[in-house]
Amino acid sequence: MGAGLGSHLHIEGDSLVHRLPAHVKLVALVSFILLVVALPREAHLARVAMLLTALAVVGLTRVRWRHVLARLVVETPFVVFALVLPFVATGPTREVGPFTVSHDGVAASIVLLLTATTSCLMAIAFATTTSSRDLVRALQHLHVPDRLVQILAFMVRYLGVVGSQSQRMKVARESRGFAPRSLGGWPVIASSAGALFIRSYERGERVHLAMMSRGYDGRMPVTDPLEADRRDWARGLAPTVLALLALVWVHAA
Amino acid sequence: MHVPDGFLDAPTSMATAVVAAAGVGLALSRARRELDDRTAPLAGLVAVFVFAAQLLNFPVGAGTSGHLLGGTLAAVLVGPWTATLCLTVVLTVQALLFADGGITALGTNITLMGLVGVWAGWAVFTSLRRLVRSRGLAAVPALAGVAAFASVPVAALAFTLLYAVGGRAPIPLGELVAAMVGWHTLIGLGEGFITFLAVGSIIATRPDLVHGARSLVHARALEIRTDARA
Amino acid sequence: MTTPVLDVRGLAFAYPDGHQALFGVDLHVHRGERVALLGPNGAGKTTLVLHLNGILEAGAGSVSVSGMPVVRENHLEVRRRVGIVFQDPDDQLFMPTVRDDVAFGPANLGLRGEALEARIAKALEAVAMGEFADRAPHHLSFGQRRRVAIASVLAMEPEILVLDEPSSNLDPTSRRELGELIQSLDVTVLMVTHDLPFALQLCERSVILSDGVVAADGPTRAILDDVGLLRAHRLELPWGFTG
Amino acid sequence: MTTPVLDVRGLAFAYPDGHQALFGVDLHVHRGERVALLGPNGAGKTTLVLHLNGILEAGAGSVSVSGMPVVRENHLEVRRRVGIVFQDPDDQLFMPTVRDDVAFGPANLGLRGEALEARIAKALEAVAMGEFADRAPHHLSFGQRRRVAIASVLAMEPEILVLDEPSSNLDPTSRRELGELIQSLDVTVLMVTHDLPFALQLCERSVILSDGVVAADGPTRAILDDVGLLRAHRLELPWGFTG
Repeated sequence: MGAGLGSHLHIEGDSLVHRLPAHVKLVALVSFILLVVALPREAHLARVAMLLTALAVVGLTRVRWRHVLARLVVETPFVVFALVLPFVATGPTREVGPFTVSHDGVAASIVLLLTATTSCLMAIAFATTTSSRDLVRALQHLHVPDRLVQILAFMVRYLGVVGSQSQRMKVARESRGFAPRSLGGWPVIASSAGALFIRSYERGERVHLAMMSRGYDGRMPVTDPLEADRRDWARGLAPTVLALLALVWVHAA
Repeated sequence: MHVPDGFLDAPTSMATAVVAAAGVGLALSRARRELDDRTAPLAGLVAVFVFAAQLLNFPVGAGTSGHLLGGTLAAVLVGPWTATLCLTVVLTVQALLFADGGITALGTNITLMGLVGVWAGWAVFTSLRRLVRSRGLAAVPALAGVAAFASVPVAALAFTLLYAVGGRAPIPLGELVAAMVGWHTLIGLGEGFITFLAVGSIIATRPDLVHGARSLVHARALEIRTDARA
Repeated sequence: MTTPVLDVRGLAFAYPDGHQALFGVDLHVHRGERVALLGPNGAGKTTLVLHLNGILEAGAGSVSVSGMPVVRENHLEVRRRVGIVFQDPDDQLFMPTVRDDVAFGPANLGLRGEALEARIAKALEAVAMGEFADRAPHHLSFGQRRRVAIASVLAMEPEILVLDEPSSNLDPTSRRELGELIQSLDVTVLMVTHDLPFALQLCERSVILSDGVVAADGPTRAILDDVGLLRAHRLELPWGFTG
Repeated sequence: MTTPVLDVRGLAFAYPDGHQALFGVDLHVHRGERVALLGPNGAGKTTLVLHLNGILEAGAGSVSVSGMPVVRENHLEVRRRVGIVFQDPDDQLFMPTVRDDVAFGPANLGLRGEALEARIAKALEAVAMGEFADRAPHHLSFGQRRRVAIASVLAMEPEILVLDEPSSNLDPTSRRELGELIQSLDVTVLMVTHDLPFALQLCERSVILSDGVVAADGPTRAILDDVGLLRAHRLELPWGFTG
């Protein structure tokens, strides 16, 4: 049967980006995007430069572009919003061909498209090169509250298990002639959701029993801490430095 | 409703991040009371459930379909604090592993869905329960449904307010409110109905798993048998 | 010769991730037969089963049910004719009561009112679970849930009943009772299993699926006696079995 | 007589919902024994197992492990001494890699560094899964996952290994290999099962738990030969078994 949810997010590889320690990547990702978001509104050129930086990082991962494009689909609703924005925003207007568009709307639209795409690309570069195990270790390393890290670890671990359960339930429904085409299907969907909740909850209880049986006391043991040297940090933070330079340059200009 | 990076300006993103951090911090200490030391595995699996439930598409008509947001559903099932944690983790995973929702917008998304969505639904649910004064289980699914319905336009309203404060382009606010709240009232109908049915189906089988319906269970004296056949 | 109930020809299939599970499967099941589909884990048994009612679409080759090709236009009718009972009854039972679960299939076929009630009663009767109609499936024992899962498929009055690992996880008495139940049903059966004694007890004919192709097809007794054949496909009779 | 590894006396227990599952259980297991705990579904087997390491607290009676009473203050030590392998490996393997899962128990006991690595290597070696250390559990077959689950418990070097339905859902070859694995381990074993041939093959002694009390305790062969006893507790040897 299919591999279930979440298993194609991380793609094995041995690129420069793959080899960077996960906490370095996470710090780099967040700091880079913070700086990009902090760029002033008119700094379109700097934004294009940041988009190119993100594209370069994605290129370095050596992940196939087809895969990256498929993942970019999540951005669609906001691309639509960005395309509508020039027509609904207020303020001074100007003529572009047959259309009357808002000056501010066009600017905001460009900002949104460039920023969201840059950030999506960087996040994809992170997600495809970082295993869920390393993500959990990185969050642990960066002192995110332990309980939150644990919840996230369980979620990532059981996404596939519960996902394939949900998938098997769907197959079993369809095998008995169910096709979700109308409002009449709602009670069936809701009953399935209810059954899925009960199964998820009961699994949670069993997992907890199994953990207690092996001496779990509410804290996750750290057995394999992450390590990074200066070179890792230098490589990882290169895009962040570029973003910082862009920000300084824009303000100086 | 997942806000991407660059949608709101930096100060607004920062402010919502602070709000989210405070809310999640509080939830971390309070969730223990709802699930004791089982918090981590159970909340993790409830987070998986919320994620999976968001994948269950239900037909809305005219060829389109909607999906659950799940904030109120989670609050009624596992309690609002745990629900906040679950939504926080779901949104974090979506941002970091699925590039769905921005990373600097994570605070905004947690505030909108994990705090406003969950707590608006929970507040409506508890006040309705007090109003109805029902002690039985029968009313719980309906109250949960109404609460889930109400939570969606409330979250949409909060979204509009944030946009008014930190949006990058001026949009006539009245029209934005009307469009967002109007559209989300429709989505809320679906959310409410599915929540009503889902909570109902869980109460029919395992009422003890519904946090919003905890009822007293009586302890009995143990019996000792000396024979295999009672 | 009559039209086979199940006619699989040259069926090949690869999952979207590129993993090919079936490499040209031929399988014919005639009315009234009980056939065991044997094979080790990962042999493609479940993949094959999901082709029988069009959940998966053949990459090459074809599947027909009583002469009707399994293609999208025929899905509803094919799914009525081929009743699949999945391995884990919890995947199949999701309604608040046993009655609702058994009603689900026939209701999807459009049955209502008395006709529906009659179907439910008959199906629950067949698996001896009539008195449990108003119980929640969740509160039944595992063996009872499996019986209800079978009833939920029988209620569609299928021409062929496909059972995926029906004896798994059952305690010995439930397993025997299930065997008696399957023998009592007046329906063509295809049973996927690695419980070889169970196959021998219930099915006159067995097919070994291995690495996505049919590796053997013949009387169950002859197949189980061929130790070399079994071993070549990671199959073996359990210790102490001399049936 | 030496102190038994496992000493259960007059154990009774009711769940918070009022359902009473155990009604006074007495059970003693000595070092080096392999004991099968038999009984139909719902007999209270799993409830009993959860008392052995203090997951559930006795309502009446007591449990001791090598003389140490199972009470809250001793939980960590008791959980080291009693290693429970649950039925569904997916409940037990919750970490992202096989290595992390096997490390989890010993790490909770405070092991780090080389001592931890050595434990992991030894446990994976014992179940012949050494080469899979860096794999994700969900990429393994069901039989492999069960072996890893056993390794994750062996890594705590328990004094008694408790296996809940170890042969369930395994194909015949995996089942035989698991039997050989259990026989190769140098550890006291309590095996909960309804697979009677498996019990006969691996355990010299069997205990029947039925309706929350011990209904029989003796040599496995003698118990399995007593058809009346088996039948009274919904147990029976499978068709064709003459081991």
